[in-house]
Amino acid sequence: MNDSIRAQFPILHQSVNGKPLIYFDNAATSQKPLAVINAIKDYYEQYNSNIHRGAHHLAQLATEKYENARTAVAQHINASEHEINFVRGTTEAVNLVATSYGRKFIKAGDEIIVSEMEHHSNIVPWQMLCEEKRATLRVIPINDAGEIIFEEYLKLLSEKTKIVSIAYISNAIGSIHPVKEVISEAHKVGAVVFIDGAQALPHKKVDVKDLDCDFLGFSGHKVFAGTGIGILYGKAELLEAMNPYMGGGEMIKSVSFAGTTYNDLPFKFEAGTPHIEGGISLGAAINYINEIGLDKIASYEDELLAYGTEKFLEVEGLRIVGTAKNKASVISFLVNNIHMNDIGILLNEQGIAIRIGHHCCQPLMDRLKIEGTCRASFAFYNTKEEIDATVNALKRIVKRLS
Amino acid sequence: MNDSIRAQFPILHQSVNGKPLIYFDNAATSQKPLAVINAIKDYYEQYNSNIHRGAHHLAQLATEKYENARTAVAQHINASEHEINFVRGTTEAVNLVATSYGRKFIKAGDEIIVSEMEHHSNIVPWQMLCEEKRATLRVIPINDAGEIIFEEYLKLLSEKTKIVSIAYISNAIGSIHPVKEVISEAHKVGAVVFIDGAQALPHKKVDVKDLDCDFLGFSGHKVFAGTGIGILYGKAELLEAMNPYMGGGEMIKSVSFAGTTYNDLPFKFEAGTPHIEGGISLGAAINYINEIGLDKIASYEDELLAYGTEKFLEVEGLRIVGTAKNKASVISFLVNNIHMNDIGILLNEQGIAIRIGHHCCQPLMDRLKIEGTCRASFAFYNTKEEIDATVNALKRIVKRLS
Amino acid sequence: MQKSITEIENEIVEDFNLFDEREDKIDYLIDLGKKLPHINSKYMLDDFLVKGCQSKVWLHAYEKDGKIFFEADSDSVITKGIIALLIKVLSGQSPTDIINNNLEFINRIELQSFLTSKRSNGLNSMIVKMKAYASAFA
Amino acid sequence: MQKSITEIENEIVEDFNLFDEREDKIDYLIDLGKKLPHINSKYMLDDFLVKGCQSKVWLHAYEKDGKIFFEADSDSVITKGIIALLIKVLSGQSPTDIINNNLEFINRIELQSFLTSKRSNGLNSMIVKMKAYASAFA
Ligand SMILES: Cc1ncc(COP(=O)(O)O)c(C=O)c1O
Ligand SMILES: Cc1ncc(COP(=O)(O)O)c(C=O)c1O
Repeated sequence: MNDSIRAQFPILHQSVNGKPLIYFDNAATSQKPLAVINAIKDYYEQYNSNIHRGAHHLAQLATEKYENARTAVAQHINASEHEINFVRGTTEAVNLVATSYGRKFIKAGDEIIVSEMEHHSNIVPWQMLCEEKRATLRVIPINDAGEIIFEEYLKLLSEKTKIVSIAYISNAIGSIHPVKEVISEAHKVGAVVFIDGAQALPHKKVDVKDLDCDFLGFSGHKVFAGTGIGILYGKAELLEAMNPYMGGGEMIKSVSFAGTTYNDLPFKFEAGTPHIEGGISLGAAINYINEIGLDKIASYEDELLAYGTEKFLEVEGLRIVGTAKNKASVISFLVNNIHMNDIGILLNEQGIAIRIGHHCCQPLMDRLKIEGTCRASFAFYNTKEEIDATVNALKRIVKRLS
Repeated sequence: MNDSIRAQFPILHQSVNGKPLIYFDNAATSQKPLAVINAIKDYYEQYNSNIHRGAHHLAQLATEKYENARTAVAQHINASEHEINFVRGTTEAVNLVATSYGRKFIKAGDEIIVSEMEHHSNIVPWQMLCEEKRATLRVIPINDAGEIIFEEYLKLLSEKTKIVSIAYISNAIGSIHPVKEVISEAHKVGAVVFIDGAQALPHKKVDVKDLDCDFLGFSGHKVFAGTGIGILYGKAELLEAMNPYMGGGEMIKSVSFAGTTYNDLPFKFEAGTPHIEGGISLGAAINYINEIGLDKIASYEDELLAYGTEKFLEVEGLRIVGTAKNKASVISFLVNNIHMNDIGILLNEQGIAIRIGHHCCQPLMDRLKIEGTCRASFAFYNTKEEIDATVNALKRIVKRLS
Repeated sequence: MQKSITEIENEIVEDFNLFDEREDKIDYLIDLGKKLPHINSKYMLDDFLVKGCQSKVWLHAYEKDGKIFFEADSDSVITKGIIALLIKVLSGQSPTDIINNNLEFINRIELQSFLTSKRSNGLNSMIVKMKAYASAFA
Repeated sequence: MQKSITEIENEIVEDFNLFDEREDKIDYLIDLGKKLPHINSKYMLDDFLVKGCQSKVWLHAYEKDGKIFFEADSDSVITKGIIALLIKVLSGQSPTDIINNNLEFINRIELQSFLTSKRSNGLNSMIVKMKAYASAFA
């Protein structure tokens, strides 16, 4: 990747504490290309309007652009438009399914399976559902490298299993799970599978037909779009069978005090005025990454990961947490005897933004018997030079603090 | 109001179908001043980052600005910061209360009261709750002017009443309800009151302490901020007593498979990565209208309403739907024998944006025995000249079609 | 002899092209609407309503000598103008011709640009309904 | 005689002002952290942990002749540096002085700007805890 790509990201060209910003916090949120920022600006400066029932020019334009974004997302993940529901983000996608599918179909004694390394957003909604329905949450254990133990997963599966919910890629340590196999095994016992795609969509092609997942959730803000928008994909027949989630405008066909009828997909799950700008920004982001090409992005990020792994290990006392064979461009690490806090602060002094803590994966940290990690996560606009600068900074920090 | 205010709204300066745009669809969504558009742009170009748990400069900045926005909203409605929950909009605010308060506290046989002229978003969530809990939805009737009949409301109140939910201002016909009296009567029977402030916040000062409402919901996009953001205010003790809404990151204190503990207010109800940009844009919008002054805005809009009412009535065969004594700057109307559709299309041909239809108030339309109305809704950036142009266009349409 | 659908479509496009101004085009549509005779009141029943239109559209069809004839009405005059165009093109044609035609004139005269809400203006619903009648008689 | 809180605060501010560069200031903080003696291991128990800090902070206080003395430790050296500053200022002072002091030096040296997360760095929690100890002994 090259300067012309970095030129598309205005935020990258600044100094922090007198040093050029190095943004390695991409797993938390991604930065936005001009194509996205301008799409937002254009929306508000040119055609902002409420949509769908509008009877005027601006409403028409806004509806068209918003629905075009839905089409772009549908094509991107190989789904149909009415299977694409705009939500706030991955968290809402999980909650929507846990509520609208779970509260209708889960009964006492049923089992839901997640892995030990899920994000809290893919744990807590299922805990809440299990508590309400007196169902049981089962947990796929992981090995020390940070991979799910597939044989253990197979043992958990039974006719009691109703839902399996698992991330495609771990945000904390980058492990890429064999979701296709997870899905096909779950289907053998009749369970539906929710794939948490929050970390996958920014890095690789996700084809819902090929995976045959029943649900997929992801967040716009992690995939170079604005905040407050995300996608829940669901197979049409499942979405149709589900209860509505929220009630309100847009999701109804007709309302009377005698009785209300709900709208068709995808409006059934989109109550109230949508985040129109967010939808449009997501469309712009999807188009942007497709212009670059996800294959190109993925292979460049693999290169960064390989290079970064080698370089980071040069730092004395540094160990990488999460060494899955199949891994995304995330390096979680700890340095002997040095608190992650100190590393975070001292890297920030050098303009380097990483994240420290449990990364919303406390159960994973408990399993690994650590309190958290320092996490450097790379996007396609990052460079090897930035990795070099970070490693040099780390070496100086280690020297200074030991 | 004057040109310097219109200069702040880039979208207003364009032609539609060869005519200068007249935007009279403000009740559906408001336009955005440069202060808001630039706040959004600055966010993405300068300090976009995930917030709260961030260990670096950008995360610090983003957190600060987002929380400053919460403070601005709190001060604006005279609440405390931890009583301000960021949500997607009014619709989500109602659903949140119906779910987190309603599912916990409403029992079979309880009663919930709404008015006959509520927006679907303030009806359907309560219908869903009543259905689940076998509670009863009671409806305050209205008179022909479009005012709630207060004596009828008093008759509906009893010790069975648990929730009263009513709009401050009707989006369809502009009636301003006597919410302060509605609230104090509800409190006498021990009910809590949700105020749908969607149409109030853009037009007038709302002081939750003065009203003594228990909950207040409103939408950012109607109050000159971006889409996808809104506010649920709740009295702290109520919010604390409620169940969490969605599960996920941010709303937890700690997660383990043995048990999860929830975070304090306001984070308890803000699961997942928030709509950070939206929060910041709402803060900018609130600051913007406070700079102009809500008193000034309200009195100018009253002027527009009085002028518009007089002028619109000059159109042959035109009748105004909704003639409440206390009314916001909304003119809903119908013209003898001319379909609202035709009026919408032909005004649009003249660059004039109004909304036609039931305005998400089908029960109101049923009560009024009409299918919908043409609705012109004014904001402080509208002018008397725009009203004149619209009335002239209407006169020509009536001539053409009769 | 009855003109073919394509011939009629071409005529409509020519008519529209006579007008340079949007305003004149929409005026033409209004005139068509005003001139379309009212439907027999026995068809102004909910059973004959076309679903999915913002205004009411009543549509009725009958077959004669292998051709399908349409009658329609609406409470919106612009909608009636659109119906008048559709009737011009499709009424009196054979079921197969009706079913197979793509109604390209709609795009050629940019009819959609006069309708404010692409998704709910009902144009599509009307066409679907007319084709359904044709299938029923086919 | 024990210096007053204000005197010590002024000294700290002067020390910090000696450095022009952020880097030197943070170096100074690290040195303070390194030099702060470890707490007696019997206090390194969960009971003595200050809640709300991202790193672990153990804090212990005792009273002698009407003055409060603090001992503390942390697994983060920068946090220890901050604690060292707080101890410098507050340890050996009277309960009332501790409770009433606003610790203005924190803003004067812009300490917050070195901490990456204002809301969870625990600085506030430490101060609250120290004042709570002082109240308990008051
Ligand atoms: C009175 C009223 N209530 C509720 C709503 C719903 O607001 P939103 O669609 O922003 O959730 C609206 C706006 O459409 C409204 O005008
Ligand atoms: C794997 C994973 N799942 C879920 C989430 C939650 O996404 P959001 O906070 O955007 O709702 C995240 C992001 O934090 C994530 O990385």
